[in-house]
Formats: sequence, C-alpha cells, structure tokens
Amino acid sequence: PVVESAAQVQADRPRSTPPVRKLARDRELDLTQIRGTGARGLITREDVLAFAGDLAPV
Amino acid sequence: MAEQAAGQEFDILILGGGSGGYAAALRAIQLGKTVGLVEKSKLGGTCLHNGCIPTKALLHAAEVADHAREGAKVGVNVELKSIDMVAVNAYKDGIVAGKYKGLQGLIKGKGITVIEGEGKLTAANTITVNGVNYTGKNIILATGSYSRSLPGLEIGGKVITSDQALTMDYLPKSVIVLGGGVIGVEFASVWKSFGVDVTIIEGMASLVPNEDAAIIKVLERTFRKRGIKFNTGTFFQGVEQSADGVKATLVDGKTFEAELMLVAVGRGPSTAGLGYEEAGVTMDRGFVITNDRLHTGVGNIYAVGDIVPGIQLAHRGFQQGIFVAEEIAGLNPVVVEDINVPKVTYCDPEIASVGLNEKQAKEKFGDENVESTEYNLAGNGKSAILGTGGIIKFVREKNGPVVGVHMIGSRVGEQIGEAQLIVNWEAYPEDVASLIHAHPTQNEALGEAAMALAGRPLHG
Amino acid sequence: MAEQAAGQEFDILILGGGSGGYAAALRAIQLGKTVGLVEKSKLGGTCLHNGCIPTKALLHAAEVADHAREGAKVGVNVELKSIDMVAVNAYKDGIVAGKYKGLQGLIKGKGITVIEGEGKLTAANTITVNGVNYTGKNIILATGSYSRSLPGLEIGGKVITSDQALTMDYLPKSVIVLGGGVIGVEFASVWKSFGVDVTIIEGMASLVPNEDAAIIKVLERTFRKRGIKFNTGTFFQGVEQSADGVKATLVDGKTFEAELMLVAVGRGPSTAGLGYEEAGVTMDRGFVITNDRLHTGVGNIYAVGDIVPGIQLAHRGFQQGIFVAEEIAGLNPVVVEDINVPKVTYCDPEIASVGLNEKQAKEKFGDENVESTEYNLAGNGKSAILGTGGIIKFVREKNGPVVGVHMIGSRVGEQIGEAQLIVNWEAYPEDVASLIHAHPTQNEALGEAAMALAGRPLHG
Ligand SMILES: Cc1cc2nc3c(=O)[nH]c(=O)nc-3n(C[C@H](O)[C@H](O)[C@H](O)COP(=O)(O)OP(=O)(O)OC[C@H]3O[C@@H](n4cnc5c(N)ncnc54)[C@H](O)[C@@H]3O)c2cc1C
Ligand SMILES: Cc1cc2nc3c(=O)[nH]c(=O)nc-3n(C[C@H](O)[C@H](O)[C@H](O)COP(=O)(O)OP(=O)(O)OC[C@H]3O[C@@H](n4cnc5c(N)ncnc54)[C@H](O)[C@@H]3O)c2cc1C
Repeated sequence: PVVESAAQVQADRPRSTPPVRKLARDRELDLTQIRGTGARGLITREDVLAFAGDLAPV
Repeated sequence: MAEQAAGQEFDILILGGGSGGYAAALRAIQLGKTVGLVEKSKLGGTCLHNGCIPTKALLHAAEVADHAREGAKVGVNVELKSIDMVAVNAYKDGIVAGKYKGLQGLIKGKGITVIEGEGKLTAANTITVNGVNYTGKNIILATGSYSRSLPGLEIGGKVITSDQALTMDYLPKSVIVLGGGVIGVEFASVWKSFGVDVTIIEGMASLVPNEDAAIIKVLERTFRKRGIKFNTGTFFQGVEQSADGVKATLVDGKTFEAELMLVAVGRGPSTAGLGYEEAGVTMDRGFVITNDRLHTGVGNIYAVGDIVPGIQLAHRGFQQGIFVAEEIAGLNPVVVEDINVPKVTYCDPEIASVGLNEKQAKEKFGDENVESTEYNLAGNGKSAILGTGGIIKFVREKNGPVVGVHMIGSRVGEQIGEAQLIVNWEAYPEDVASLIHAHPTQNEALGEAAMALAGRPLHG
Repeated sequence: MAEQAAGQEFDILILGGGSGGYAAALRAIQLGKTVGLVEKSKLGGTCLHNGCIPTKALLHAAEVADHAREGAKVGVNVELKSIDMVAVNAYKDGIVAGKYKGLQGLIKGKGITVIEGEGKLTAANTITVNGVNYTGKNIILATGSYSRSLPGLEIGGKVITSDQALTMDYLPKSVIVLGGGVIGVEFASVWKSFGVDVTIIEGMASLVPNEDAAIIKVLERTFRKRGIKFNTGTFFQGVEQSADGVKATLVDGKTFEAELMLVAVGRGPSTAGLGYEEAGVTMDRGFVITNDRLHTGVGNIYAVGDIVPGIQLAHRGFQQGIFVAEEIAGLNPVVVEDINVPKVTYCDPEIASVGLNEKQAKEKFGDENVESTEYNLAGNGKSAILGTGGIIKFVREKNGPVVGVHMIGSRVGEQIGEAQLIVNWEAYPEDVASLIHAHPTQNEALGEAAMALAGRPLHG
C-alpha cells in the first residue's frame, strides 16, 4: 500500500479542523487565502472570523 | 360569501402542527415572534401519532422478540410464548401519549397560540378556521402528507396503509407489503419478527432503491436469510379481496396470496382544497414549489415539511421549520441540502446514510475522481457480539473530503451522528483516521473505514 | 552467564502482543519496517482474551436476559427460564476464538515475525527469548497489565479477579464486588442481570469516581433501582473465607457476606523482572516513564499501553502503538492527550465520555468561564422506546468550543463517535446545533444538547 507521509496528507487539504472549514464555507470564504496562526500553521476559527471581518466589517 | 369573524393577528401564522409546523413555532417564539399554530387533529402530526414514533416502538418490540428467539445462542434460556398485540399496542400508545403530553405542554407553555380546527388559506396573509379569519405577517404552510395509493388501487378491507397497520390488534398469518421503500421494509421487518409470513412486492429493481448498491445487496441478502420474501423489478397490476384474504397480481401475471396487503408506495402531499393554488402558490402534482429558501414566491408565504418536494423525513421538517423561523427573523440561516440530511431506515438490519452514494458521487465528480471503501462488520467485535453482519461504506472525492457514508447492520442507525458530522463538515478520511475510536464498539468500524480510506487500515 | 544464541535483527522489535504491541506491529509493517513481535501467551493480550471482548459478550447476554425479563412490558410474552453459564461461556469463547483466529491470520499474513516465548530486555537493543537474543534498531515495550490486589489481600478460593470471573461455569447466589470502577460496575451489572445478589464496596465517595458528578448521580440512582447494592466512602479492611463464602469487613467495622468476592481494584503494570530497570529505563511504581512522545529516554526504547501511566484502555494502546510506529518512521505524528481519548463503561446504563468533565473544565478555565447543559433522555423518543433514562451533558468553554461530553443511558456508548469528533475538533455548540439529527434516534439527544448550549433548544 502507498503510505502518504503526514506532510503530504496535510499539503493536500486545507490546514484546519473540519468545523472551521465548514464555517469558512458557510461564509463563502476561500481557505487558501487565510493565514493560519494555530499550531503548525493551522487555520483557527479566529483566523476565519478575522478574515471575514476584514471583508465585511460589522 | 358570508363575512368572516376577525381573529387574531400574528407575526407568524402556521398551518399544520406536525414536525415542520411545530418546530417553526418553537423557534419563532424563541426569537420573540407571536405565533399562531392551526391544527385540525393532534399536535405532533404524522410523525408522533402515525409515523416515526409508533413504528419504532413496534420495531423495539420486534427486537425483544428476536432476542428471545435467539436467547439460547447466548446462553439465556428463554421461551417466546406469544406476541400479545393488545399489549404491544398499549406499550406503543403509552410512548406516543407520553410524548404527546410533553409536546402539548411545551407548545402551550411557550405561549404559542394553538388554533384548533381545519384551516384554509383564504388570502396571502389569512387563514380561515371555523369561520374566523386569522392573519399573519408571515404564513408557513406545513400540512404534511398522507399514505398514497396507486391509481385504481382502493384502500379498504384487507388492503390497508400504515395508518391501519399501526392500530391492528391482531397478527395476520401472512402479509403482502406493496412497496420496498422505507416504510415497507420497516413493517416487513416487524411482522417477520412477530412470526408473520411476509412478501414484499417492489416494482423497482431492488428494495430500498435510493440507497447505495452495496447497502442494497446486504439488505436483500439479510432479508432473504431472515425469510422475508420479496419480488422486485416487476410492477404491481391489481389486487382482489376474498373472504380468505387478498390475491395480488403483477403485470407479468405472477400472483401472490396473503391474509392482508399493506400499501406502502409513498406519501402524497396534503394540499388539496386548502386554497394554496387560489392564493397563487405554484404547485406541482400537489407539492408546493418554493425557492431554495423555502419561500413560495407569494407574499410572505413559506412552506416546510412533506409538502415540499424532497425526502420526507421528520427531522428535515424540523430543520426547515427552524430555518424559516430564522429566515423570517432575519438571521440569514444556512441552507442544508437534502442530500446532507441524515437518513435512517429502522428495519433489522438498520440502514443509515448521509451524503452521496457511490453512483451519485461518480456522476458529480467523474468515475476516476471517486474513491470508496467498505469495512465489513464481520471484523467488528461488538457487531460479532450482537450477532450482526453489515458494512460501513465511505465515499470520498479523490484527495478530497468524505462525501457520503452508508451503513447497514443491527443498530447502525445510531452511528449516523458521527457520519453526519463527517459529511457536513467535509472532513477528510485522514481527519477521522487520526482519532482512535473506542473499543469495543460498533462505532469503531467508522474509524476502521476512515483509516482504510486514508490508506492505512488498522485491522485490514 | 552462558552465551546466548543469536536471533534475527529487526527494524522494530516489540515485547508483548496485546493491543498496544500488535497495533504497533501492524502499522510498522505498513510503513515498510521489519517487525518482530514477542508474545509469551496469546496474540491479542488482555483485551481479547481476558478483557474487553469476553466482558462485552457477557454484557450482551445480560441484555438479552433483561429483555426477556421485561418482554411483557412491550407485549412480547417471554419466559426467562434460566441462565446456562456453560452456554454463555461457549458463546463468549466462540466470539473470542473468532477474533483470535482473525488476528493471528492478519499478523502472520502481513509478514510480522511472531516470536513465541517469554522475553526479557537484556540490552538497550536486545530481547532474549528462550535463550535466543533478538535485536531491534528500535524496541517497543508493551507488556501490559494484570489484576492488582490490595496489600494483604490474597487472591484464591472464593476471592477472585476478573480472570477467574470470566471462566466461572456457575452463577453464585451473591457476590461482593470490591471496587466500583469500570471493571467492577461492569461485572456487577452482568451478575445482577443474571439474577445474582450484588454488593459493591468502593472506598472512594462514589461509584465510577472519575466521571462527571452528574453522571455518577444517574448511575448510582439507576443501580439502586436495579437492586445493585453499594457501599461507598469507606475503605475495605479485610476478608475471611469460610465453607459458606466470604465475609468482608470495612475499616469502620461494617461487614458484608456473600458467596464470592471479586477484587476489581485496578490493574498493575506487568513489568517486574523484565530487565527494564537494569537497562536504565525510568520506572515509577512499576510503570514505565516516558516523555510525551512515548520514548523512555534510553537508546531507541519506547513504551505503549497499560504499562505507561494513564487511562488503561485498549484503544489508547492501539493509538500509542500506531503513534510509536509512525514516530520511528519519521512521520512526526500528533500527540493525542489521554483526556481526549473516548471512554466507555459498558454496564447498564452505559457511560461514555470524552474530554473534560465540569469540575476539570472549571479548574482549567475558571468557574465563570465554563458553561454546561444536561439534556435528559426522558425527552428523547428512542430512549423512551428502549425504556432507558439518562443524560447527555455538554461542557463548553464560555463562548468557546465544547471541551467535554458526558453521557449515561442504555446503549449511549455508541454515541461516543460523534462526541469524540466534537471534542477533538474543538467544535462549537453552534456548529453542531446547525445540523439537525436523525429522528427518532438516541443520537438526536446530542443535537438537542448542542442546541440548548447554543442558546436555542428545540424541544426545551
Ligand atoms: C409509517 C411512517 C413512518 C415514518 N417514520 C419516520 C421516521 O422514522 N423518521 C422520520 O424522519 N420520518 C418518518 N416518517 C415521516 C414523517 O412522519 C414525516 O416526514 C413528518 O411527519 C412530516 O412532517 P410535516 O410537518 O411535514 O407533516 P405532518 O407530520 O404530516 O403534519 C401535518 C399536520 O398538519 C395538520 N393539517 C393538515 N391539514 C390541515 C388543515 N387544513 N388545517 C389544520 N391542520 C392541518 C395535520 O393534522 C398534521 O398534524 C414516517 C412516516 C410514516 C407514515
Ligand atoms: C475485565 C477487563 C475488561 C476490559 N474492558 C475494556 C474495554 O471494554 N475497553 C477497553 O478499551 N479496555 C478494556 N480493558 C483494558 C484493556 O484490556 C487494556 O487496556 C489493554 O489490553 C492494554 O493493552 P496492552 O497492549 O498494554 O496490554 P495487554 O493487552 O495486557 O497485552 C500485553 C501482552 O504482553 C504479553 N507479555 C507480557 N509480558 C511478556 C513477556 N515478558 N514476554 C512476552 N510477552 C509478554 C502478554 O501475554 C500480553 O499478551 C479491560 C480490561 C479488563 C481486565
């Protein structure tokens, strides 16, 4: 079996947890444009909300 | 036309107090709206009184009977003496009564105005009940559905629908179930567990034709093993009733005889004569057509639940009811597509699915862009202990997220929660695979499936 | 000392073929490593042969007995004639044998070299088995655990551990269970369902003292209702055996008599005399001390499973085994903290939890920064149908993610999958609340709890 390295696996998908990805999608944001500030560059909920705030100030 | 007496005005006026209607009412009250809820029969609707709840009570009694029958296999010496349908119904009715009481208390306690009687939409903002006009700044249509039949097939005598089946106080010797969809396979499963000889007639190529092909295969194999007979792929032609029972004929001339026939060919929308068309609402074969935000296009009229084309499930009704209440309150809620609504069929073995099946995924992404894995419950310790086979199937977009989870096996309906988070949150198999599941549960089979799809099965 | 014969060299040499050891072996082989696995008894270890699997088979037989006893309530007339322990054991042993055969086939089929015999660590890269020295570029210690006793409390005769309890071919009239932790409450539950008179003695203030206070309350209330007696808060002093049975005395002088006493006071690490200390590995009361990446600090020696301090669960062993294999292969896997490992206790009612309980959350975040909600299963239709009470409790950081889920009720163990995703993925209650759960399932109770915690209960 082909075994992907952890690095490969992570390069393939957006670097965030599933609920945060869903949050971004519900707000129609493109995760690849959001900079992650979490552990190992993980995009956090705060990153998504901050990015959304930049786009559409409340 | 005589003048109508003027009734109250509400922020939101809802026609029908079933799953869709009462969920809208509860959410609307939470959001500070005044709510009128028109119900001609009983709050709770089909689901509570003639649907979800009573059928699942029967299915649990069926499970208890099966456990008794198979007790010796696990060292518990049990004699199954009889099924007492009067007592089964008392149990079932007790569950319904308890939930009904709770719901009535909840609805009244929150300050929702319940208007008893049959309502009719008489203007874009008006529902008339027993000669009184009630108005709503917003109207939600939620009149639900009824057991359909086929053209020329009359219900009556020994030809019954789920409504009659749920009140029967005896067990027939044999039954023909017309229709191998959700409701048909659930009743077939109950009756078989109660010792009835069951034959399902399904015109489509297989039982539960909307499920993934792999699931269908396991269901048909297991039903066959349980001695539930079925004839698929040939349409029904007609039925004759006699003193002894019924004789059903298929279009190819084949006949089946039994004491009773249950017609379970789907549910039609309850919309006839309710003034919807006259108000300008777009209708299609009795269903109410809305945009994707459930607005009918007329005034402030919305529709929710079984009258809106799509999967007819109670929790879809809940969700749509909540959605419309939030929409009216300006909360701009997110649309949940039907495909991402979890679906459970409670026959034994249970079926649970959410998202795209393999065929749908291939249509959407292209054959070469879909990967799937089937984890066989034969490898799952808890399933072996319960004596159930089955599979957990994950479908993913290649290098992408899981887009569908499909499961079959005793009790797997309860796995739908994890499956639903995975699909709705667009998790990758790797996201799930990195979390080890609890041993020994049936749940860990989802972990194994995710690990396999991520390219690193643990026990495989 | 005599010269030892030279055996093979492996990339990874593993001492102990239980959950931790064999998972490491399987993952290492997938990653292209050569693997030697030393096992003195049976592959699969405690979990498969004397732990998880056989106990859950007993618990299922217990469930079948309870269903029989309560059949009349649901209209199924059943007579529970007897529990045939020989047949119960045959069923249980059949499940174990099936899984054992599967595991052996898997291990051998993958090309893992199984070395049969008792091994001893004789150098930082060497394990000696039956006089042969095997070497590994990396060594994984996975020798597991054994049933502990208390100082001065000798096992023998009518004082038994879970090992003997699992092979008993008769039912005692009465049992004292010493210890109200996971293993104690599971056996108490089985025996009670089989008609045995059960008394649990627990020195701590409550049964299952590691669980959330709300869960403990429900367990104790339900056990009381089931007629399972317990005495908590006073420590055990000693036991006397006579021809008739046992008499246990507590430090306050209180005495209890029964036919048998099960000692379930925890599991100690199996590490004595295996050369760990001599090799320079740091030990603490028999446990192997590692860093958070499971390295012992000596050479390339790692440790996994029950010998590493923390919660002793099979899937934690799996996870640690996989982790170390990936660590050795340079994949830099993510550490999963013990607190985020799902925990299930399979007594009736079942208990399932993951993450912080309310007390732990308040210690971590401060009293005012924690919110929690308890959804009572009395409001859940499927639970009413199953005849079970219980609660689903969510704990969140205020305005933050869900940090713990705690559940009790028949069958709720299977809900741990969704709970585990929520906690491990740091979901907010709102994330879960926006997804409607399938009706009528026990699973929808999680949805209700999430909705309540998000400030918008559906049925509440
Ligand atoms: C046998 C069976 C089993 C089922 N099992 C499940 C299951 O396990 N899970 C699941 O999710 N779904 C199940 N369903 C489907 C589920 O019951 C429906 O999807 C759900 O009830 C739809 O909700 P609703 O609010 O649209 O309509 P309904 O529940 O049908 O409610 C409509 C309400 O409107 C009232 N009404 C209608 N017209 C008027 C009028 N003119 N004036 C006043 N009041 C009116 C009716 O009296 C009724 O109370 C089952 C259905 C059946 C028949
Ligand atoms: C009654 C009971 C019920 C349980 N139920 C559950 C449950 O439901 N869920 C759960 O997650 N956990 C449960 N557990 C705990 C679970 O069994 C352990 O956490 C798990 O087995 C630990 O795995 P391990 O690999 O660390 O050790 P073990 O499974 O104990 O395996 C150690 C292996 O090493 C071998 N070995 C030891 N010393 C040597 C040596 N010197 N040379 C060669 N081989 C050696 C042993 O023979 C054994 O096979 C239960 C335990 C008990 C006792």
